[in-house]
Amino acid sequence: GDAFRAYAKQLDAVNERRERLVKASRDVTIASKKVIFAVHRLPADGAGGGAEEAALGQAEKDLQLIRKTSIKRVAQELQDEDYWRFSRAFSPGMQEYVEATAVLHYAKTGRLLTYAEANAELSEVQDAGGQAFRLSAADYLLGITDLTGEVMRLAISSVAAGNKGAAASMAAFVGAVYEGFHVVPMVAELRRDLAKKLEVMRSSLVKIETASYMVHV
Amino acid sequence: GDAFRAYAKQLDAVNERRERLVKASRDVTIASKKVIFAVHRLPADGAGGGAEEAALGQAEKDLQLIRKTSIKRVAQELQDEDYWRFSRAFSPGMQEYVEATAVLHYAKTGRLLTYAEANAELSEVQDAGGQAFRLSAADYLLGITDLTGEVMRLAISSVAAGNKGAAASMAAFVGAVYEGFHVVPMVAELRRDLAKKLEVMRSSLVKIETASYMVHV
Amino acid sequence: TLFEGFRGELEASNAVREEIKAVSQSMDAETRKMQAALMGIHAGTDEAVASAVAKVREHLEPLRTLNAQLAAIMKQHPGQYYRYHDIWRHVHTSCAFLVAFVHWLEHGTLLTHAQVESELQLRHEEFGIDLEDYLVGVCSVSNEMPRYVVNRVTAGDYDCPAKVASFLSDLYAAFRLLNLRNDFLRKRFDGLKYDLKRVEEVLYDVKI
Amino acid sequence: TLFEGFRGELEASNAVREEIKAVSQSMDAETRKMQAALMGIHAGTDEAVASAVAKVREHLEPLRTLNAQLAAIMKQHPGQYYRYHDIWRHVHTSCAFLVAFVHWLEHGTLLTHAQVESELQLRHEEFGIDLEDYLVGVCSVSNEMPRYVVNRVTAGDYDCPAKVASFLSDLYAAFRLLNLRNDFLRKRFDGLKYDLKRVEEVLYDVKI
Amino acid sequence: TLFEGFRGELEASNAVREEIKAVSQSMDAETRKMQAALMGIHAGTDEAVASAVAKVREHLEPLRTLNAQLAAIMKQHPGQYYRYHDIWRHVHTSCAFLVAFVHWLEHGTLLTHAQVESELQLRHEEFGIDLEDYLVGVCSVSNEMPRYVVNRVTAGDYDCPAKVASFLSDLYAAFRLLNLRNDFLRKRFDGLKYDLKRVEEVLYDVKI
Amino acid sequence: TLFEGFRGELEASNAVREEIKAVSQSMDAETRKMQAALMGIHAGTDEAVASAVAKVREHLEPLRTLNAQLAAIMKQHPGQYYRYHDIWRHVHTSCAFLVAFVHWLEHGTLLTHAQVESELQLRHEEFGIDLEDYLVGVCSVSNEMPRYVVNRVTAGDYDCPAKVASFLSDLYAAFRLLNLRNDFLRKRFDGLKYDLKRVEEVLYDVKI
Repeated sequence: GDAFRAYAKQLDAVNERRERLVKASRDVTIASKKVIFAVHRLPADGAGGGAEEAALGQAEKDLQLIRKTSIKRVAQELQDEDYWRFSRAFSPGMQEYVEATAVLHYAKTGRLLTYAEANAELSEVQDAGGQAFRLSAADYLLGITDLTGEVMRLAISSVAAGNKGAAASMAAFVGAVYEGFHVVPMVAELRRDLAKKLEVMRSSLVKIETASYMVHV
Repeated sequence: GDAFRAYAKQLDAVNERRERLVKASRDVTIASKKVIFAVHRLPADGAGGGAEEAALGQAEKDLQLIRKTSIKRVAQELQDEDYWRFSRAFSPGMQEYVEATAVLHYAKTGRLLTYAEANAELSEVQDAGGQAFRLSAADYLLGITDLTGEVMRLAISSVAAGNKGAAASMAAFVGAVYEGFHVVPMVAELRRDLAKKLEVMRSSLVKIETASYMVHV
Repeated sequence: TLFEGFRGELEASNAVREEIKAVSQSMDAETRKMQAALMGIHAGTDEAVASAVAKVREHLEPLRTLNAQLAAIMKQHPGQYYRYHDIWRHVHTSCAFLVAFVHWLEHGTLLTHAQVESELQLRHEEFGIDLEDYLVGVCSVSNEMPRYVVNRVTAGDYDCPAKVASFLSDLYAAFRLLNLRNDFLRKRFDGLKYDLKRVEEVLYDVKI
Repeated sequence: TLFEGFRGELEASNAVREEIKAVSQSMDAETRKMQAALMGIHAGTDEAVASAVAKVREHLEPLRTLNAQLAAIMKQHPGQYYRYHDIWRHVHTSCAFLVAFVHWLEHGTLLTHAQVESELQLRHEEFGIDLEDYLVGVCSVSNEMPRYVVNRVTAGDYDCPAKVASFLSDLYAAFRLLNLRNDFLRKRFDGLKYDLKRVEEVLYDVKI
Repeated sequence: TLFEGFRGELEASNAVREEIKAVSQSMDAETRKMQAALMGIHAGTDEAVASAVAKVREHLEPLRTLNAQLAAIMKQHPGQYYRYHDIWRHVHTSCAFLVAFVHWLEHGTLLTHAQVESELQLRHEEFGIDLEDYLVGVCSVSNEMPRYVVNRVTAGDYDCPAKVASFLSDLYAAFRLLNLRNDFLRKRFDGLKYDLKRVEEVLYDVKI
Repeated sequence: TLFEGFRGELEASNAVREEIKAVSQSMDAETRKMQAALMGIHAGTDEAVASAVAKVREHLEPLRTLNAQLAAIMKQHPGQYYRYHDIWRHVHTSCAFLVAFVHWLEHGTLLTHAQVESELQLRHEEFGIDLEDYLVGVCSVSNEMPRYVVNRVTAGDYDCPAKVASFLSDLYAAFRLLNLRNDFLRKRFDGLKYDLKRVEEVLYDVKI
């Protein structure tokens, strides 16, 4: 009886924490999606200019806010072994955040956000034990797979806007990411989702290449 | 255009005939189920008597009526190759009819209605070409598999009514049918349903045997 | 034991089934060879088409012989056509496809159900092709058209799209006369719609 | 053309498959007859059991002959046992079931894998029974036990439940030691647990 | 190429996983032997129960050693218990089941979560048993009870049903205190209800 | 106890499986690297293609070594190729794909089954590639073609579509002659039809 009353408390505490993490993760997802939409609203002609500068700056600030609020809420729930215990609860949000950061990084630099860079940006976020909060390799990689879908959409817009060179360079970028994924060792956390995401990535790649081909023929 | 207008007529004729057969088959099913219920309402003490005689006679008449009306409607739609063409449309009714005839036959004689006896009872029903309407071996056999479920219900009622000997003899009967089915060659028309029906038959058999055992222990 | 009386009847039916299957498998091998030969049309030139048609025609006689064998078997089992129909259904749709497609390539018209049977020297009242099998075969003809048109245009025949578009358009209108309750056939008919659309796109490209 | 070389190879493999299937079907018919005969044990009396066992034993010779035919076919295709194993897997589990059950009825002990093979006059190094097929057959023996025990008690043999419970209990403990990779086998093993429980309940009914 | 920097990290994680799997497989073999030995209790007599318990206890030391090996591996990967938990979850529920059941057979009381860990000489703050795994193991103890009671009664122990019914009844009440959101655990708890019902039926038979 | 005899046998079989799996995983890593390198062809230029082919060829030797390791394991278990075939089936289709694709890029012709084996230095009578695995690998070559053709045209090679269309057309005709029993292979073959159609459409775009 008494022992089970204690077990009940433990189970309830775990479940409530999981619920809070799911909610914080959802907030991360929603805010990250907004950043992604903002990147898509940038002019597709690749001409740059003041408006684009301003929009990029705003997106950067929005990401900073996500880190300081929702991601911080995630981190503050975690300590020691909690990270892996609850990772399924907050992974979806972290993957979406990676996608948003990486798409903005691509829009600004034309390069892939690395795992080290992504973690460096999070270095100020601390967990409940005062440790720096880090992305798992799996969350980073799965976020990057989704990035390629966004780049495909950017490529289609560019072609539609008459920017002939963009599609070719985006095809090269996504091609390199796709190629890179082939040499990533399979780990348990990736096994469930990766094959399907790679299929989607390949179809994004073919779409960009086809768009590029249409401009040439 | 003209050719296709002719095809349309042919397809429509086939579909309408199939619909009529499905309806007639449903009527056979409903009327057959009534006969089966009537057999279950017979007193379970196995003592016989006038009321039982009368009920059996009435059931016999009901079956005769099914043959003269609904089954005749089925037969009159068919000629030559139509039998196999539409067999899926009217098989359910014929299987239920076999079940009803066989359960009545069992109630009266304690024996299995044979395929020859079942066809003999139908000898007066003629198809559209004036040929005697026959049951397919598959419909007969599948009807008999369902019979064993009915005998199981009779056995449970008998035991409940204190008739100790009945369950043992019914177990022997169903056991013989079950054994018999093992040596029936597999034909295409049986392949789809038989394995599942045999599973059900085995479980009916085990139920009768368990009822018989309960009386003994 | 019980049911002993049946054994003979059921085993005989199994034997018939095996006999039919053996002939059907030969027919299947034959129609696969014919389909492989027919693929030659997609090289697109007039010569390639003529040569492919000729090759298919060479196999027609063996196919007739095999059909006659099936008919002979079924003659011994009157009224049981539909008992065993599932075994040869697939090869009969292939037969209808091949005969109808070759005829279209030669004459640009659609063979009727009766004409397909007579091309295969089948007498309908003895052993024919089921109407739905014929119709499925016709849908297969349609499915081959978008590829054919693309390859003909590539080879320089710019009149082909208009001819095929008109043919498929008539076919589509004809199919719409049918009340299709058979799900499989209806699905194939949906494909026909798509084929017509694709051919019309090619026609549009060519006109521009 | 391309592939000409191995059309023959593929067709040869299909032919082997058909040849094996034909023998397997005969074996299937034979084992179904044996299973039907075996059903006689559920009449429950000593005479019924003895008579059923005798009938099953009569069919053993034909079953050996068919197994020898399979062995002869596979001898011509060395190293391909597991390529075609799926075809005869089902009949081999039936063989193991029948031989092991009859032996248990006669002697009350479990035939080992090697004994099942030698009872069927199979030489393991030439053409044997796969170990997992044997184990599935043993599970089928267990599945028959609850029914057997119920019917024996009905016929007045009150010692049977204890004997069977002890046998199944040993069998259950033995199975628990195995690291079963095969999901199907693991599922069958779960059934064994239920059989044992059911037999123990009959034993309990009889004692109370 | 991209992601080259990752390879080391991911390959290291795979290596840890393999290392843990190897120990888990040894633990699995050990617990299967213990479960097989434990089945001896169903012979029902006091001697059989005592002997089975003794046999299980013999394997306890190797099980502790293996658990200590797992703990040592995980000590090198602090905070990653739940990253690899899925690998040893199954054996940990078996451990909980075995230790708790043996204790119940000896003392008639339920080991707490902490007691199970200390029986296995695990320090919770270093490497413990997950609470849910413990609870699933307790459900397995309950699942074994109906069979145990039936066999004890058969062997003449008519006091057993009352004792077990009271134990399961308390256990059932205790589980009801938990808010089970874990579907697997809830399902196992549903089984507990059924076990209690069956034991009460036996108790009723014995009283009559 | 019962079964003592073949616990060893079952465990030995599990051990063989693990041993094969370990080599297969290394092969999988190797082929994934090769596939990544091969992706380089889609940059479309002659240099890119030549460089990708060269990179793939570098990995060929390790792949041969791993295949030789598999062969050595299976040599110790004669006649069990198809017992464990499911483990390496996937990597063998990748091997066939890589070797056949690279050869096609270099010479424009299809490697035969025997040539694929000799390129991998496998002796068929000892440890070869299953015919169906080879055919699946060939289908994968076809699946890569639409993308390749699009990228070559983008890079300015307008002759590529005709060359590839002719290659795939021959391949398609060759496949149609096969009596494919394997459902998976038949499905892959359906994909080939789509690839051909897509390449023909690129050819058509280029011509128009």
